[in-house]
Amino acid sequence: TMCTLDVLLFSVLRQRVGEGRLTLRLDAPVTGGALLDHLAARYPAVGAYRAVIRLAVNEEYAPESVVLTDGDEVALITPVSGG
Amino acid sequence: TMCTLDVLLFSVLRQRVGEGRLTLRLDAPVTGGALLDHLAARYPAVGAYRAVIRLAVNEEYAPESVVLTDGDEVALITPVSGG
Amino acid sequence: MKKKESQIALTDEPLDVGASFAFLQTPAAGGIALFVGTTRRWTKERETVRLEYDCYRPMARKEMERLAGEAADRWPVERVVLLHRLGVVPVAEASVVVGVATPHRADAFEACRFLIDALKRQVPIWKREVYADGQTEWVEGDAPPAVRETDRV
Amino acid sequence: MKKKESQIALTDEPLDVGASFAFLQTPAAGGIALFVGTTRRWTKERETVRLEYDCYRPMARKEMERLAGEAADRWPVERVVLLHRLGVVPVAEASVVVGVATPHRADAFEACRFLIDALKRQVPIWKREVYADGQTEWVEGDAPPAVRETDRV
Repeated sequence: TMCTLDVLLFSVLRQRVGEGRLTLRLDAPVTGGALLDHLAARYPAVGAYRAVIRLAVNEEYAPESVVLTDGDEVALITPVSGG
Repeated sequence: TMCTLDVLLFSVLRQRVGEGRLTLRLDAPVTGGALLDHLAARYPAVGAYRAVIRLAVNEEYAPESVVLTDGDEVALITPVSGG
Repeated sequence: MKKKESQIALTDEPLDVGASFAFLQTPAAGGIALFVGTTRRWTKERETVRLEYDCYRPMARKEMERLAGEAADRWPVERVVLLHRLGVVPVAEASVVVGVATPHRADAFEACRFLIDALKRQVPIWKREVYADGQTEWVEGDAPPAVRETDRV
Repeated sequence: MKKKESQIALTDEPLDVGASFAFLQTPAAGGIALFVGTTRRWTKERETVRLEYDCYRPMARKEMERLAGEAADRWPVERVVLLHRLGVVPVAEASVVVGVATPHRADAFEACRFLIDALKRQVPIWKREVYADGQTEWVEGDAPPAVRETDRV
């Protein structure tokens, strides 16, 4: 079965990828780490930041071991710089 | 020779002594400590606070060893509580 | 924290520090600590003309609520303010206001410092420097946000 | 500190925190820390209706200037505010405002904390609690002010 994921990009990733939102269909089950590997292979910017990207699933931080579910919203969070 | 000193009282000392300013004529030379001893003997409130009173001479903190000069303004500073 | 005791917001408008202080005033407080981050013109030799803030709004809002709750668990917080401006913030203007009211001052300082440090590490907001020479640069934080284990693992 | 960079005052009027923040704003600052002391209603079981402040004004003013100068020697202070209200200060109103603007936030917090702690130890100001039952009590600080050696010794 397939799982559809909404991937959100911000800041330098949004700028370098050229999109703020990607919709992906991947074979289930898929972990957060597998999703990052998939994106890193397709987008050099994601690859460049791979080590410092953290995931948020449905607006909460989650480890790369998280198992994603159809319809999840996954944000790629590079080190934040608010304040 | 005599030396005239203006002594200023605040807060609890002003309240308990009943005056905010005392004018004293004492035999020179007189140190800050000697002035405090003199006042402690006359005013029980000064005696009660003797150990925690600090002196300011002409608007600056000074140790009890300070030698007072005719016309000096000497403030008796109990532990402060601003803020 | 109860709603009436906290004011947490992301906004595109200028921040009003006087209004934040007024919100923090309460008969229960003896000390109110405020931190305001402002756009600094110079970083070493480089001149900034403005900052631009990007944000993952719904999540940032939740993280700010969570941090305010954590502060209230750790310190006797009577009122808390956590505001972040987004979009363009010109030089000398405020991008963030953190305010805490507690009975005694040491707690106000500690909780306020905790909140700004945690906000700068955890809340999904990013700034871009726009320099006087026309170049721009996204600023990357010193360390990635901390990720807690979740029950989805 | 130069006059234009510091605002130091004793006043019988209410304090305006928004105006203090406006004074602290400068393109050179990235962080502004403010501390505001307010009259707290309850101390243990005892209800306060107002505080009354006594002060040795000319000396207090000098000590505040000296402390602001010491902060500027120890931290990269771009602007500093040190205000104390005297006379009656009702519950929830501000008696003291300390504000510091520095390039980075850690210095602003440290200098602000230093200034309020030093003010509460050194500046000749005293508060009297006026309780709901009509009693009054002069508050005594935890420790006497520190006395430096002078050349008059």
